[in-house]
Amino acid sequence: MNAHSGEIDTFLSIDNLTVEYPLGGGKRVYAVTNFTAHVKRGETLGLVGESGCGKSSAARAVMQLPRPTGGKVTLDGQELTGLRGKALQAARRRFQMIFQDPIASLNPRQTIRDIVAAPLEIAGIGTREEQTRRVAEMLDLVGINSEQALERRPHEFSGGQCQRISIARALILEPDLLVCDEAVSALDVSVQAQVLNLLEKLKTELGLTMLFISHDLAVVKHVSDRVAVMYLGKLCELADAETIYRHPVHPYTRTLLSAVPEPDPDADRAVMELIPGELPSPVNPPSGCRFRTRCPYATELCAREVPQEREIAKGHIVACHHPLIN
Amino acid sequence: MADISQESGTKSYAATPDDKAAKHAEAIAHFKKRNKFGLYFWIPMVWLLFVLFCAVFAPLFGLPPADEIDWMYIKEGPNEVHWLGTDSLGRDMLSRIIYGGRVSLTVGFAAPFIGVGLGLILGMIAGYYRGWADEIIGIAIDTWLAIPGLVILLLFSVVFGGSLFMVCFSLGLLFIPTAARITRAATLNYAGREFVLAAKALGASDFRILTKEVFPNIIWPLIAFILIDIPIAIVIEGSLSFLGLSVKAPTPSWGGIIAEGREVLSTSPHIAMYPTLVMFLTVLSFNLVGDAIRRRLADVREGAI
Amino acid sequence: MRYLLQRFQRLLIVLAAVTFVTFLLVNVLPGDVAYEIAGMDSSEEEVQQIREDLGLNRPILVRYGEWVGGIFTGDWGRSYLSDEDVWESITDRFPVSFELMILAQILALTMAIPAGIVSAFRPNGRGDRLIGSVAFASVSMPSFMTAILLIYFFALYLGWLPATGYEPISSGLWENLRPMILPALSLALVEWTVLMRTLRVEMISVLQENYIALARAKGMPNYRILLVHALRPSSFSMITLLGLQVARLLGGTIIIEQIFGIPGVGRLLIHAVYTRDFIVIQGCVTFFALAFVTANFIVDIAYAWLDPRVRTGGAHG
Amino acid sequence: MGEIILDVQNQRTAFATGRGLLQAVEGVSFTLERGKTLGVVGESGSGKSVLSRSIMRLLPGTAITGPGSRVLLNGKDLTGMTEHELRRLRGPEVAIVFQDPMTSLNPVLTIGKQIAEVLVFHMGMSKRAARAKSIELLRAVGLPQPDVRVDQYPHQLSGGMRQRVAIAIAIACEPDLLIADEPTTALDVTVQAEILDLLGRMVRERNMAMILITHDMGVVAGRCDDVAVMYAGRIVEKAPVRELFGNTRMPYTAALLASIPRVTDPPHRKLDAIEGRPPDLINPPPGCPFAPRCRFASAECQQQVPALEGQGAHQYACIKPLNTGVAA
Repeated sequence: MNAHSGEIDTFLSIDNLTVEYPLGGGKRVYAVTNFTAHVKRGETLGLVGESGCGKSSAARAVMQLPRPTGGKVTLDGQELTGLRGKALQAARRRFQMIFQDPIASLNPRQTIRDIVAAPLEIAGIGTREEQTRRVAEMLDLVGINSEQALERRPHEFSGGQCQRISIARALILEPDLLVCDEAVSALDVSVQAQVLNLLEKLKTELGLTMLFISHDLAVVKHVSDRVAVMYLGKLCELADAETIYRHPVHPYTRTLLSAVPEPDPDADRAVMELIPGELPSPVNPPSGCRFRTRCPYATELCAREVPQEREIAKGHIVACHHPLIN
Repeated sequence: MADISQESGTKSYAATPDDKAAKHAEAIAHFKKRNKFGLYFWIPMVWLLFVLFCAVFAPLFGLPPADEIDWMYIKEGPNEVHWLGTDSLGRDMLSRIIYGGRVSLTVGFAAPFIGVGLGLILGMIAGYYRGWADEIIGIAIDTWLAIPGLVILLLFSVVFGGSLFMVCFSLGLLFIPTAARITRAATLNYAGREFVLAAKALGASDFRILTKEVFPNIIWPLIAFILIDIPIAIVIEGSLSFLGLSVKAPTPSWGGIIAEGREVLSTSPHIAMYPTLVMFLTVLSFNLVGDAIRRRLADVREGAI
Repeated sequence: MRYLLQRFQRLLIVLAAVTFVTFLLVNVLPGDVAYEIAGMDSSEEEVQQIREDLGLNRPILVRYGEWVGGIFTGDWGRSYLSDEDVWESITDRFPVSFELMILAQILALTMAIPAGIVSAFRPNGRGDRLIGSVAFASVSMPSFMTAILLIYFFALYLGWLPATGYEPISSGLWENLRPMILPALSLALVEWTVLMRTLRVEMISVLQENYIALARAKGMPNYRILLVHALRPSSFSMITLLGLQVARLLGGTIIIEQIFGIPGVGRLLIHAVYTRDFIVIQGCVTFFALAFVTANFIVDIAYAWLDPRVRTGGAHG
Repeated sequence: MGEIILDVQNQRTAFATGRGLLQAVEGVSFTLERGKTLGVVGESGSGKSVLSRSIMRLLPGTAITGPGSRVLLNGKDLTGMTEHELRRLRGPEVAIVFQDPMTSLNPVLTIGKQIAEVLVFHMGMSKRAARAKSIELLRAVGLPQPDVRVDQYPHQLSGGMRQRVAIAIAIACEPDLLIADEPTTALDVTVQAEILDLLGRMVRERNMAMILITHDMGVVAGRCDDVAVMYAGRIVEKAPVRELFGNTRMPYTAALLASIPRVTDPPHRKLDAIEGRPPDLINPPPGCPFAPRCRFASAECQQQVPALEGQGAHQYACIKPLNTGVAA
């Protein structure tokens, strides 16, 4: 908490975010535990980790879909976690989301016009003609030929185009915050590059603040100003993109980076070895440091005490008892 | 598609461009033909239209009334006065079968709509809201299922009596559990889709999500379900009237005529056999037509996703 | 284990709900048994007196509580008309209905499983289309219709089997089975199509699973793929259906027992319905629900046995 | 030259669809030697998975194999074989590992049974011997506690562990050719590295040949001897791995490499995306399939489909190759 030195111009602040799902029988899934991160206006925060690390749960909790179990989410001074009913629905136009599956993101039974116009309809903005005009503008902005697209249905478009349409829908109300949950993971590389470039372009043009969730470290580095690494619901390390990729200090970050398959035959392929074994269940996370069961540096201390988040350099936060500082 | 044995690669498309084009056309034609409406659709359809026509315009045919007793002909086989013969009371079989068709068809169309309509609402609520609403509806459905359908109908007919409306309504109730289950499963499936999340993220109301996002997607399996239910409703009404617990006598109904015919099966089999044949053909036709339409719907849906 | 416990809880709730709904239907709504007993030309006082005697004047919840309490102690009441003990008359007749249902279900399964496998093996192939046509014809015939046709052909025309009647098992196994064949077949000829179609649909989708592709890639022969790899995962819906079908079979026995003159619970119920003997109706419905709930609990156990994911608490955990 | 295990000649596979014939694999030829690994890279719809199933002869009923297609496995032509003959080869001569370990193991059979049945059926082992051998195989693929795991069901294992089981099944009968079809796509990066290492070790230890199919250039870069790049059903470039990455000739390969985000890049670098989308395989454009998206394309490119040609081991299907000034 104090590790995240209070930035004056924080736009989105996520404080002690906790997400738990009841399982029945008194058990619960500890999806996210005490996650804290602050994002400045116009900044992109990347959130990486492997499956089950809680990054998507965190994203949904920021969206209040559903509301988190604990913690605070504040957007531009307005505490979203405190809003209810109509107030929350009204506030929703300021933060929008793009999902992983481009096809499933669009209702197969509606036309592209209706899909992209839905935010305007819900917010009750404009006449039907005005809405259509606005939809056409948005489609052109995301690189979809609006003349041909308006009356078609999603199945007539490729995955990449569907994702562009999703982006148009998310941005039509001019939100301040865009949350991208694995937004390019289902796309082929060549199309993925198109969509990433589009997101970067729109971010600059519209002054968006972004929360970008992905399992792909290379993709995250491409769009993010700062990157947070999560493991089993907890933050491991947070720093600006350049630093975290060049000088990772958390053993998990280092392992993750060493495992990325580089498209270069001469790249170093030695992966920092983990202790073999299964990823522990988020129903029953290990005591102390959650990574300790697979960490080659783990000691008895790691089992006993939860590592506190420490700022080891300006803006470089790590939660580890034995960070790899040379 | 799921053929697990055709892998030896014996099929091959021919080498010359002409042959190739021909094979090509053949393959596509085969694919398109798959679910076209063929004779299995049109022949039963013609029969159904014929039965429907007879039932609707029955009073215009100048038939003897269904409860008029002809003392000259009792338990007679087909003859020039009574084309399908008479029953053991000397009533005209043709007239009885046609008027009986009115009951069967009314129930056949009305009951599934009542049941699916109510089931749709319950299923959507259970599938979308989950939690205690789901739990309560689930228990209600399980309870309903635990009593045999015919027993429910018997109870209703004892308690409420046998008007046509009550028969339609109580039969409709029998379709609620399955309709609700189908709707619930489909709603669950779509409620987790990302386009529904996107709508929630936009602040859409639950009503809007259910009507605009979910409903258009789940209506097709339900239409298919109604198609299956029509013949089932006719069959159940037949069973009920066979037991004498559907519409009150002397209003004729197919099941009732068959029950009367059973008593004299060894001496005058025609009394049981004609309505049996008509009912069988009608139910079979509904099944065949329904199946053909369902396949077409499935095709349309596949093409749309 | 927790899964079974949860199911058991649910079934108890259902049972309670069934008894309550039945009781309400029979007791709150018009059509008073007192009038029935008193007969057409009785005076209002006589009816009142009968009500008093039967305890029908007391509040509904009290009567319900009393009746439910009786269920547990074996006191299901006495028939208003014949004064027979309801529990005894049901348990006397149930074995007959039970035999009929079991026979019908065995016949239905022996038809449905091979037919379903053949159909799913080559969808739209010749075998599938043939089986599909037979199924269509079969499902288009209500059981009473099938029964009449079977009686006409096998009993009246060929004279091979008796048209009606029942022989207790004490007169010999074959003597007992002979009159049961046509009734069981009448029920089975309707039920098998539903089972067959359910198995077919599920098996077609299972045959498209990756693990079937892997089994083929392992060089396994077709019979092994169908019977060892595909049948078990394909049969879950069918098993569930077997449980649900108990309700339909119970309903079916009502008609079939009536047609074939078999002294089972179905016939007891229909007789009670004709005579408005409400306490017997109530008892029969409760008994049916009990049978249904028990059957479904057995299905749940079978499910756990068939699907290791349920057994080890993986999927529903 | 080593012993040739697989010789694919002019493989063509098409599917009948409602709109017409979809040409999924069109004229693919290559050979593979014992002990070598061939990486096949392509985006979705490039035909790489259909190719693997064409080699295995595991195509669905709607598939049509073109005339002149031949697949020779250890010199035996699979094309004309009956189902029964093919069955004898699957397992002992060719085996496959599928993409999704969550769905490629049978949920109702123990993993021991799923391995043992191959041994019983193909090697004629007794059930007892097959079980012992299964445990040994599970140990070989690095599954902890193999004697416990052998009686467990797939859902009790994690994704990475299941993929190890799938590999154990594949190598059970010592096949000569192992096809790994996107074996790590469904797995996390750290697990991916382990599984790829395992596959590589198996190929070396057992002296198999392997086809590694993937969409990820990063996966083939470190783990293959040769790489074939597929686009629209064809191989458009094929070369030894260093040659392919270091001396790319086909503009598509170059564009694909350029569009990949890399961890070594600085943040916010604009990616060189390939505009447009892959061609419709039911009505493919005339000429080079990549021409409509290729920045070097000219009118010539759209006239004829270029053949896969080149000097020595480096082949490409392009009439205006890149880097021609540089010696190969």
